[in-house]
Amino acid sequence: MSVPPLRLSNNFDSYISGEVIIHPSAVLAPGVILQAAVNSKIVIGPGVCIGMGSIIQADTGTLEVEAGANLGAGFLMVGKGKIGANACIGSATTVFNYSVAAGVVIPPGSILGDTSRQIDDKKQPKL
Amino acid sequence: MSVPPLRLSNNFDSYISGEVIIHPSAVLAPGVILQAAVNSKIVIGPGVCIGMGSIIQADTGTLEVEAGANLGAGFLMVGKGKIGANACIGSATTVFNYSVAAGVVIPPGSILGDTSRQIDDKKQPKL
Amino acid sequence: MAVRSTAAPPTPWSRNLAEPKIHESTFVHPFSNIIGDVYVGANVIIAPGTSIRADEGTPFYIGESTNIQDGVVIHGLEQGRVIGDDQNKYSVWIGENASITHMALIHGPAYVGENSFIGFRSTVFNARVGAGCIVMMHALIQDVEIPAGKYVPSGSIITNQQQADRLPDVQDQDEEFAHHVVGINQALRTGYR
Repeated sequence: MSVPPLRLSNNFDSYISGEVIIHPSAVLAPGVILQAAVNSKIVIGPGVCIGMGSIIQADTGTLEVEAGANLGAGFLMVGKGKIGANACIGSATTVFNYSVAAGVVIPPGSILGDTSRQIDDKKQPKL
Repeated sequence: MSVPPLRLSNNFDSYISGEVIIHPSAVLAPGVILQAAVNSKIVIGPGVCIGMGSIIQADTGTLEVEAGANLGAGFLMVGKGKIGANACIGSATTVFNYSVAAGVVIPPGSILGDTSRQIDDKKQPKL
Repeated sequence: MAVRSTAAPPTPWSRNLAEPKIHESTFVHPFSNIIGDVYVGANVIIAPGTSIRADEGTPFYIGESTNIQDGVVIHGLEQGRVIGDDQNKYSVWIGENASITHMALIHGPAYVGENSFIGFRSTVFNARVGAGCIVMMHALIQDVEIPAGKYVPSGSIITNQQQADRLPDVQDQDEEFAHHVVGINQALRTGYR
């Protein structure tokens, strides 16, 4: 698995649009983007820590990050779903229309909720 | 392992003392305490995210948190050591004179660097 | 909430760098960074958090109705060019009606054909991705030429031509999934216009 290197944003601002509710004790690193479409919302709970350059987009329904969850740098979440309390998500992970249970640990660079077609023979042959 | 519940600090100020170098793009949640003793220092790198109520104390030498690392709410680190780039540390974790490699994910409620005596039969008997 | 919110530092770029040419119908979100010799066609959407920097390899071409989602990075090496559909040389060519989804990295020399889809966090570097290809998530496409209409599953690492030639054709279900992903983004974009 390969993911592009995380880069430090040269834009330290965060960008938030739509109905996004962030608890005052949550913390957003630089370059975080939170976007909720019409008729959807994003809820960020107490003590949540959202890493540098993360992107969270809710399209339909509610996307919630529960108390104490820690989202590593370059986290991407699209669709709806929930990140359970105190879950810890490794950097450069992608979550697509999927939920993570409370307290769970996800390795860096993971893809969750990807239902696209897999091919058995996708590995590079040893040369 | 039982994790004490995170409690919301009623003091939202951060407290910083001694030689503490924080990159301008790093971000500290409310109630974070950073203390470096004489002859020691704390270095917080770019894009680092430090969760609510975390406490970091350097006593001898350098305690460094590298770029893009995420320290979950209620993180406690004492002594010297390094948290590697983009590492993701679950909430309520304790790190004592220990280093964490880059990109690693640590489950919430972990204890790292504890060299105290362990007892085999330390489980509480079922009543 | 604690948010770092200082003013962005000035982008370090040379004064003699060409200005981007952006069609008036195109939407460029202010929370994005686009510099140098970049041509952007009509009805393109450039989302927040994108970085399109033609400051080493140039020029870049982004075709009509293409969608550049949040967090995409487009950049090029100083050396190496691809031939665009207009037979000119480009560091990065992205054809019409393509979807470059969240956090993808298109690093020139690179060619992405019309109607193609590059999934979340995938990388295209020193490669050609033919028209109508679907590249899923977290894939790496490097040093190869992928024929038109091929499907690259999530997590693939395609770095030699034999692999590229063996890729399966796009099926209807793949197109549905890609449309679904792009559709989510469109739902958000409606607010922009």
